[in-house]
Amino acid sequence: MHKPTNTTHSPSLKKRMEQEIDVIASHCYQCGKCTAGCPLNEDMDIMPNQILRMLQLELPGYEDKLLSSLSIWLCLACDTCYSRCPQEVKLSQVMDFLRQESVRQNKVNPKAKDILKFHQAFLETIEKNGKLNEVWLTLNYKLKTLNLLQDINKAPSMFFKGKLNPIPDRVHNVKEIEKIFNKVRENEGGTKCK
Amino acid sequence: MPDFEPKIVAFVCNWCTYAGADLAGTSRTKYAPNVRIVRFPCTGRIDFMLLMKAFENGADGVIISGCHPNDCHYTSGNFHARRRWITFRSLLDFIGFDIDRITFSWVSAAEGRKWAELVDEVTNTIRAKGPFTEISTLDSSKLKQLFYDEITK
Amino acid sequence: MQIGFYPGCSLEGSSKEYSQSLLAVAEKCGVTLEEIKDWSCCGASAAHSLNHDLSIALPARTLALAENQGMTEVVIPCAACYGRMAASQKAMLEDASVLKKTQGFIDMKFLGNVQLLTVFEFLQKYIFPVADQYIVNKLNQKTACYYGCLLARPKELTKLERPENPMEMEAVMEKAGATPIDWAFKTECCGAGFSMSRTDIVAKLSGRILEDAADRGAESIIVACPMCQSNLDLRRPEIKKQLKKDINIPVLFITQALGLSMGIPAKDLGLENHFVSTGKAVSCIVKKEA
Amino acid sequence: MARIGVFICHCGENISATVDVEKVAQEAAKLSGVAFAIDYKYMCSDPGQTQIIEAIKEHKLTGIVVGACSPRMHEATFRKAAEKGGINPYLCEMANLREQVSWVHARSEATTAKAIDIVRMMVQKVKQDSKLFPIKVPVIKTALVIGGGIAGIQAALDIANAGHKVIMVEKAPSIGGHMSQLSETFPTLDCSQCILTPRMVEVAQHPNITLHTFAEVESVSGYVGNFDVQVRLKAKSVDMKLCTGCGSCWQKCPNKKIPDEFNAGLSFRTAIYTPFPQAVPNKPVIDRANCSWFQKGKCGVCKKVCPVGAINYEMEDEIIDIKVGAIVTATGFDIKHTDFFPEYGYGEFKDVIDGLQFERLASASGPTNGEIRRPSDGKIPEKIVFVACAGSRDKAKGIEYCSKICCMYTAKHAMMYKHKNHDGEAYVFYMDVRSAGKNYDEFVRRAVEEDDVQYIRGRVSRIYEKNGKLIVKGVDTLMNAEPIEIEADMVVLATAVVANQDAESVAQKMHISYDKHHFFAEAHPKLRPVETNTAGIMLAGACQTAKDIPDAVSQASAAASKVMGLFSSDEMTREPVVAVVNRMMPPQFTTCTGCLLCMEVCPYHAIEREEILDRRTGEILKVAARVNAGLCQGCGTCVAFCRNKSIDLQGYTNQQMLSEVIALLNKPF
Repeated sequence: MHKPTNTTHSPSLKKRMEQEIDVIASHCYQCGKCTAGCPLNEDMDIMPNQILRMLQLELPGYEDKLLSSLSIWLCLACDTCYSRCPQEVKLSQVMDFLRQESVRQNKVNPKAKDILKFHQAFLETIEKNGKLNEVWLTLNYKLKTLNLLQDINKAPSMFFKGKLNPIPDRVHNVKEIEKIFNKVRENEGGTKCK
Repeated sequence: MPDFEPKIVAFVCNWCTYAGADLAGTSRTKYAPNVRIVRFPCTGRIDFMLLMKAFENGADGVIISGCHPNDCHYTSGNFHARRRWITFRSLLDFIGFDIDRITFSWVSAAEGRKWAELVDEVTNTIRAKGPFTEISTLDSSKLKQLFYDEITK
Repeated sequence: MQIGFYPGCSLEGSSKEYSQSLLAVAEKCGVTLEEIKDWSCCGASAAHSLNHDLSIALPARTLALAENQGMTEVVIPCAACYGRMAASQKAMLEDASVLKKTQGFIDMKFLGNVQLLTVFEFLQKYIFPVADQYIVNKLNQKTACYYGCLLARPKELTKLERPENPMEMEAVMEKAGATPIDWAFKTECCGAGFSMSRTDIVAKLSGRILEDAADRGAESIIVACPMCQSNLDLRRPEIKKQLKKDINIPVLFITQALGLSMGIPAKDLGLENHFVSTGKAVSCIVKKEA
Repeated sequence: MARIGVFICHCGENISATVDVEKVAQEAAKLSGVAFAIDYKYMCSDPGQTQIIEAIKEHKLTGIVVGACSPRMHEATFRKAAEKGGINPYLCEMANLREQVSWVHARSEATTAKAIDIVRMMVQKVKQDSKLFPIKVPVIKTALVIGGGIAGIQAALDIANAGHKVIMVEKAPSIGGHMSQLSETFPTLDCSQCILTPRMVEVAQHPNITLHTFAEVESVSGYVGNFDVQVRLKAKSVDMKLCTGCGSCWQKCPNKKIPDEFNAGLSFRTAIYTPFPQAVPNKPVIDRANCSWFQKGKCGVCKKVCPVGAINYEMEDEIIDIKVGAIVTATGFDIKHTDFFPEYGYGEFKDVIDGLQFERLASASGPTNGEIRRPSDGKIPEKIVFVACAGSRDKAKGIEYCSKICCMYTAKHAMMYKHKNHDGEAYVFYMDVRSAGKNYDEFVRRAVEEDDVQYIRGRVSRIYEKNGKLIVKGVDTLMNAEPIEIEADMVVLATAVVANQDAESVAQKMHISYDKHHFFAEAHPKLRPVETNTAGIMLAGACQTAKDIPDAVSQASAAASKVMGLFSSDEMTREPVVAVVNRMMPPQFTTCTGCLLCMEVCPYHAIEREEILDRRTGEILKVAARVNAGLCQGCGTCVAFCRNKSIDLQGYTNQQMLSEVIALLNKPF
């Protein structure tokens, strides 16, 4: 049984979100249309509308529940919710924000580790090559997740169909890309987008 | 000067602020006696040259007050007044007039207390500013200079 | 005339037949596409999931390059790349602080004067006017035009007329002599970025899509997004497990279908690179009666 | 030379306790133009007033200033006294020495000084006062009612029964409006037509009511009590006098495939038609846009078969001029149609219908004779999903407001369906159930408890069709946001209530204001809910905002009573505080330059453009503004805007306001 507290540690998760992205939690009136249309609603542990509800109420413990939820990682940013939301709440931006927050506070849900690792592998590959090379990505990802055998059956055929080219095609001056990554990292935390 | 008592003229509308001032009376709310109320049907009626006339004749401060937005007895008069004030204020500001001597406010027929507070507040500000002499002592050469400086800066 | 071209990573790898066929069609119609020199990855879903700034900076670099190379229009066939590029451009144009910050990251000026074209816009603007003289075949089959998410949403980026029930792809297919079917999963999500990390989800979502297309008698599915293509094509085994039945409808890129109608040989369109044989789709084709 | 009398009131102790009233009187006496000044305990008392009257006579006063309470208190009293004394009542001014002096300040020099200033100010003003006379406007005791829905009908009958003439204008071929389309009405479930049609007949037969159907208001000019209205009588192509309504024409008409508006497009009608069996008048009109005779120039069947030769293809629109004293606007509403909802099927699924269509399906006089059947294949649906708030409370779709009636009629729909199909299933997706009103919530509870309609709290995201079923993807936000998919046979969208398509143009013709959704604006949201800010034009029914029948009817009666009030005397008296444009002989000597800025800012459309013509040649000498005293409410906005002071406000002239200010300040405080 939750009791609303007026002692909200400042600035609260909601406040931080509303500063960083173009979403006001109170705009949501909990009609549930987002959840109804979400292609992944069956797999989510916290439903999209409930995520906004928790942001609205901010009862003790909600922040942890949100940041360690699986839902925020399952969201595919397909924007079905936003495109039908009567109150025009940009839910996919909320998800992005929560994902980044959950990494920052490292509260990533264990079930979401693979997803996170994939994203990380992806970015690392880009940082190295400037472009994505699927072979590298796959290897990198498999090393991270250690499920080496997944899709092994596909590799040969893919190769012969010319869908895989093991020789990475790189951006000429990869240094540029690295620089971008570094600069962004230095700037970390100061993200704003409206 | 310690014993300076400012003269303040209030241009108010009949339906909101004048009634609000009456309410201050019926509820015996005390406020500074420095203010003199001129009653208009609506702030939309107020010709802002009258403000200048007031200063020219020795007023130290002026209050304009009418109905809150969307409460105007004549639906839109107070909006016209506000717009005219915004333009007029920038003109005054441009010619170097101390626009803090003019207070634009909204006092409804239910806000007797607000009226009293408004009057006291304005009286104190103006008392602090001291008497207004710019216009009565203004000569045209000084006015020309004012414009010249403004344009050439 | 010359138009800028941003293939994106997938079109150099798993979906190279997409760019292959696009270029083939363009060439046929005498339209030259000039690849942006030294372009880099758009960051895809990984970037916007993990780092907002990065998700704007990465596309920004390529956009700036395009500007420097004097391009005024860039066609981005990959739906995902288009989405990221357009989002980044929008963010920078709408908020000066974002622009300033991003320019700092990429160390280049960004003016925002390059117009980004979806594959539909490109076809409508440059191919449609001349297409009829080159179309020699009638695809002569029921096709399910599949848009997925990124071609349809968010509406302010994709510029479709009816995001809930788009018709742009159907228009192309009708030109190519196919009969687009009316179906329910046009704009449902296929599982997109989970193709490796959560194959189970991909199988479920893509499964529903295939099933509906099959139930309504589609003989081919037309897509314009590498992720949709690989999920619907590559993940058939998983989908089969999920649905407990085998569906062997081929999944073609819109440009491949168009290419076929223009009589471009199957191999020049990379049609044999698919897992599900495209033979069935090709076999329906008949000469167009003059 | 002015001879002003000044009368200072003690108001018992109320004023004299803090203001030195004797001093005020003495100071007043010194003012130039003041012939007489006195202070007295109770000026408002009989002896007080008598003093004033005597003084005016004795000292031949030309004006008086009463220093007492607020003019809002006793201005009327003292103006009467002045009149009794033999001077124009508008030559009496009040100095507010109580509410704005004695009650708000302590006894002091400054307080008395303020009192003196105010008296001096009012003395200056009264010197500038001129005789004013209340404006008398004759009232034409005929009312125009626009719209023949239930609101219009109610208003018309009320006014007519009060013994006044009423002219009703209805754009459709029959009166009855949306109510005539309804099956049963909440919360009593009595048949709509059973209670409506008698009223319709009453309107048609009432000696005081003239009914123009198939007609529209063309223009409105004039002002309260004296409106000039042009009405366009659209050509019916049928001579109403000859026609007996036998119906042989529409039975024979070959154009049979025209979507029937009355049945909300669920059936077809002919080109010559009466909208529905109980139509009033029950005589057909020709819908020329769909008639082969008018489109292709051949056919003419109706003319051949008409036994009385009433068909007249040559008939033309006719414009009639009418004069009325008041107008009741009851132009009603419309609903959003299903094609407004892409995610719900883009109006492409036959079995996704709107509320009005369901009413027709459920109505005994409807296309299915009251059996609820799917439009697509005529099957009786086993599962119906009702979607509330379809379009309402939806910022993204541009409609933020609540449509108010949907919660109730959705409950009604679900109930009626269950009554007709006991083992059918009815689901209602809702966000909130808003059922405030007499016996309303009980009604909704009945739907849930007795007819076990399933209420599910959550919005529907998408509806698509699969193997003849409509898949409704919803959610139950009360059940841990559990996603729900229902395979329905039919879906009813409670689509948003919106203003009529032509609402904006109607409002502009009438010079009444409207909100951004084109609903007409009332003069005051609480205290003048049935009047518009154009005097003499009232509102009734859903043209103001979404309303159910009882609300529409009560507003109609309220509007009617406003009209009767207006008609209760032969002429209206209005305060003479109105704007005037200065004029002298010859007329072109007015200083008005005809910039007409005043016309733009006047909130009452009281200022007109006037062309001053040369008497002989008739050429335009000058364009000037003219104030319509009937419409002017005396706000004075025009005066402040006038660039060269050509327009002025009686009672608050520029001259007066200026002298007030100067008088205030030219003595030290």
